Amino acid sequence: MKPIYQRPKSLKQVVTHYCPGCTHGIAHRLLAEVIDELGIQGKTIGVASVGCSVFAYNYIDVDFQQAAHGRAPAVATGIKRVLPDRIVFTYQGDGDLASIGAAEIVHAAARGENITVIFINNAIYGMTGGQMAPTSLLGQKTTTSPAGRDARAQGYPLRVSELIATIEGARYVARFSLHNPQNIQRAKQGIKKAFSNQIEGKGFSMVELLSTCSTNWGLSPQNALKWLEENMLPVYPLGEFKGKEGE
Amino acid sequence: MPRVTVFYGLYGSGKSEVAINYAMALLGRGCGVTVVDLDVVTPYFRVRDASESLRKKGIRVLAPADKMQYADLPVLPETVRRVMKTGEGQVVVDVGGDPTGAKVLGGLRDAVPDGSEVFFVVNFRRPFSRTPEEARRSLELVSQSAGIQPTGIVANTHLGYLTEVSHVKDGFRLALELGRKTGLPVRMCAVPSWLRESEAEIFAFTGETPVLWIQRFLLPPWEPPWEDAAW
Amino acid sequence: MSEPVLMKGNEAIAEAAIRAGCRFFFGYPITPQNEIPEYMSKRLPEVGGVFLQAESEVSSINMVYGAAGAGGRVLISSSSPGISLMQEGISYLAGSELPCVIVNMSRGGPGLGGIQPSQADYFQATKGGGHGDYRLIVYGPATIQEACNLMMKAFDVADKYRNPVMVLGDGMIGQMMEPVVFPDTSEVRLPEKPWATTGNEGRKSNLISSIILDPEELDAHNWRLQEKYNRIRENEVMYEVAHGDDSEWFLVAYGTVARICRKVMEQARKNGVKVGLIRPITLWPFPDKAFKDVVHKAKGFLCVEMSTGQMVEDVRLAVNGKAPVYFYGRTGGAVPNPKSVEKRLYEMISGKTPVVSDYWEKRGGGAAE
Amino acid sequence: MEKKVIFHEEYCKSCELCVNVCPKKIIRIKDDLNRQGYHPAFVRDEDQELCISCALCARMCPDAVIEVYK
Repeated sequence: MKPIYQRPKSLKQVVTHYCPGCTHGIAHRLLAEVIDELGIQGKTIGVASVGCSVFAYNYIDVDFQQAAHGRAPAVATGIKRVLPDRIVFTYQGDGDLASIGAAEIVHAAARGENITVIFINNAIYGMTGGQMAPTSLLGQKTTTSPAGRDARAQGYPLRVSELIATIEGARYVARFSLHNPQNIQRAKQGIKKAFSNQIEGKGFSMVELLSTCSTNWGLSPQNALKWLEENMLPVYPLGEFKGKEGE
Repeated sequence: MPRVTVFYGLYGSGKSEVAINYAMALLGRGCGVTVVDLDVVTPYFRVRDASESLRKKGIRVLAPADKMQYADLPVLPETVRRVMKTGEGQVVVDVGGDPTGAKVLGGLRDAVPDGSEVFFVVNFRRPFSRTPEEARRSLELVSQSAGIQPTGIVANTHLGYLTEVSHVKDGFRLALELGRKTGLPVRMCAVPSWLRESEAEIFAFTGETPVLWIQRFLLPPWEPPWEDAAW
Repeated sequence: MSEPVLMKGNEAIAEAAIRAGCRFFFGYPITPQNEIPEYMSKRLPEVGGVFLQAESEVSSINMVYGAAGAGGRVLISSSSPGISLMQEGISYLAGSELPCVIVNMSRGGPGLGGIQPSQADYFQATKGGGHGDYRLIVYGPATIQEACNLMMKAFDVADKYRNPVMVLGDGMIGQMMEPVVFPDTSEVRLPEKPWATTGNEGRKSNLISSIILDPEELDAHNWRLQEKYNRIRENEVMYEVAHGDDSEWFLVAYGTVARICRKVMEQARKNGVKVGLIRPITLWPFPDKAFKDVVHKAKGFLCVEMSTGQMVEDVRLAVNGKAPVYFYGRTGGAVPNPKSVEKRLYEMISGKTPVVSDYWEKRGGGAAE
Repeated sequence: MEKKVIFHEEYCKSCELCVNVCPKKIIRIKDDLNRQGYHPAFVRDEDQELCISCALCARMCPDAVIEVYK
């Protein structure tokens, strides 16, 4: 029989620490698939950030550096400037990228740094136990917005892709969602494009992936996907904001 | 002799010490002298750091007001424009180093009277002016940035406490070469004052070009002789 | 040996780095060290290197982390407030055992402070300014030639121990000019770095990280680091003692203050007073030995700093109560002048100046002229 | 019998996302526990031929548990 789908080679043969149904696992798998398909495993260097994905290097079998909270784009810049012919990516959550690391991501994009950024947006802090993120939705209850996020007190959700897309140095900026197989397939194509851009030396690419955090959202994995679809998609519209084919 | 003399160049070329000693020489001829400190790029070893001893000697120093003296800001002395346009006596202007420092002069171009002397100070023992060609490029950048063409070159090649006559001689020769490349005259040769004992040897190669003996004013605290009253 | 050149300390440090094979510089502007990035921005492209001005000190030190982890020979420079911002990154570099050279041309603090020379970052540099149990190797050059030589050494030592090395200048050293001769470095060969993240082609994946959640493992990691620091203590201490043989009184100072003290020492000896000078060159590891060698016959040590008294604590630890330790300091950019150091020296000798502990109690650490 | 869909049960965390995307509704949850202590997902041998090899389950699985053949 012909294989239709197999575990990607760049994904280590280990059980992840992620909660059941956590879409980090999907994002990791897509990354590994893309690395395999582009044949770049031996020349790829990942930068893990601080957040639930702090141990990404335990799962994706490439060289890795672990960055301080928010600083992954700076670390990736350092690597890429030393090794311009290698493929460098960061894998960052919303607390890491959109809050503490807001300056680093903006300036890496502004420099047109030839790296690929995978941005996991699950509207909450997962690692530290469900605190409010810059991407938390209005009304969303978190451990630090127990009454629900109130715009007057806590401001508005940050649409990072739209923001980064305004920066001239950014070559490809797109938002996908991991809530069903069709969207997962699209996300993979986006990730592949972001890596291909880097291989071709085109500059900064960022792929935002709407993700779930069933544990901190207090929902079953299945209901978390539904919550994402119903609540996050209206606030975070999907699409390629910059670098569509022919653009 | 024009009323206003401007010194510019790369930083570390010795502009400030040259400007101070030039002012001292003017003072020696009986002129009233004001030194204008336009250096907004260097934080240490500026004319203003010697202002007390200069004032004691009778030289006016125009620098940012006391409060702003140590500010890390591009602050100019308040009355600089008036002093340059209509000030009494001789005005010696020390511009900050590099194209960056020279930009300040660009902003004051209207205040530099026609016929003023504008000297490019060069030390061929400094980075980015090791050869006449390098120095020519630096001169271009500085004068473009200042928006004022130089009228002459001041040869100021030295190696600090290691300076020997041969360094001065070599530097003077390179300055002449820079002069040929740029069509500018070498107007002064600055020489550390402790080489005076070799003045015959020095005059032999400087010929018609006046020698400016340099006594250092901007020194780190361990350098002046123990007896110096400045402490 | 090349021809001497007249250089500002900052330029000389930058050129020395390039000659030591440094090809990567990350930084952010701050006075009084701007000549370093400016020089690097001109010179690095000439030698195929990379100069990058980051958006902040925070970002720049993390670029250093990435570049060092990728096997590059990396330099970063800043001045006091900027170095404060880098502390997190420095802790990560130390924890992940990455080599790099950090220059601090320090200025007066605390807070925004001023831009004039200072030695008030001694604690930050030598005691670990960031979190965790780590050490930097810290050099305190006193001349521009020495700054050059130490810069070159710093890169090798950093690679040898896989540890960040700091060159702690005191502002003055960056801004003054002196003739410099650069040693011949045409033979500089960079060491292999098999641990670097360069892509896992043909080998197992490499990881640069400082996260160790298991307490037993983290404990072991820390003690292993300590073993490394002990090796550094054994092998890398540098200091200079002037007139150690016949002196009873010692001035203690590092950096440019040591040059002021040397002048005072020379003057005192002209007057027949047997004064020596101890000048730590490595501030960490601190040269305890220099004190142990003379403490049995010493009547007193006068530590002079451009701070309210930081290195003096290490002097007291090294002297270990066997002789009185005195202190004289100026801060905020005021530089101790030779005459006031001399005055304090004679006060010490005549028993008129209080030893350090009394001094702090009575004078609040101040140092009025 | 050659299987169209293979579950590497040791990776499974019983999130059931595969169960919901299967158009043929043939993915079930075992009563047994795997090494991690989860009830792993599986397809009964007798249901293998119902599988249309669409691989939606594999695409949805966060733990790369599933291999699909045609």
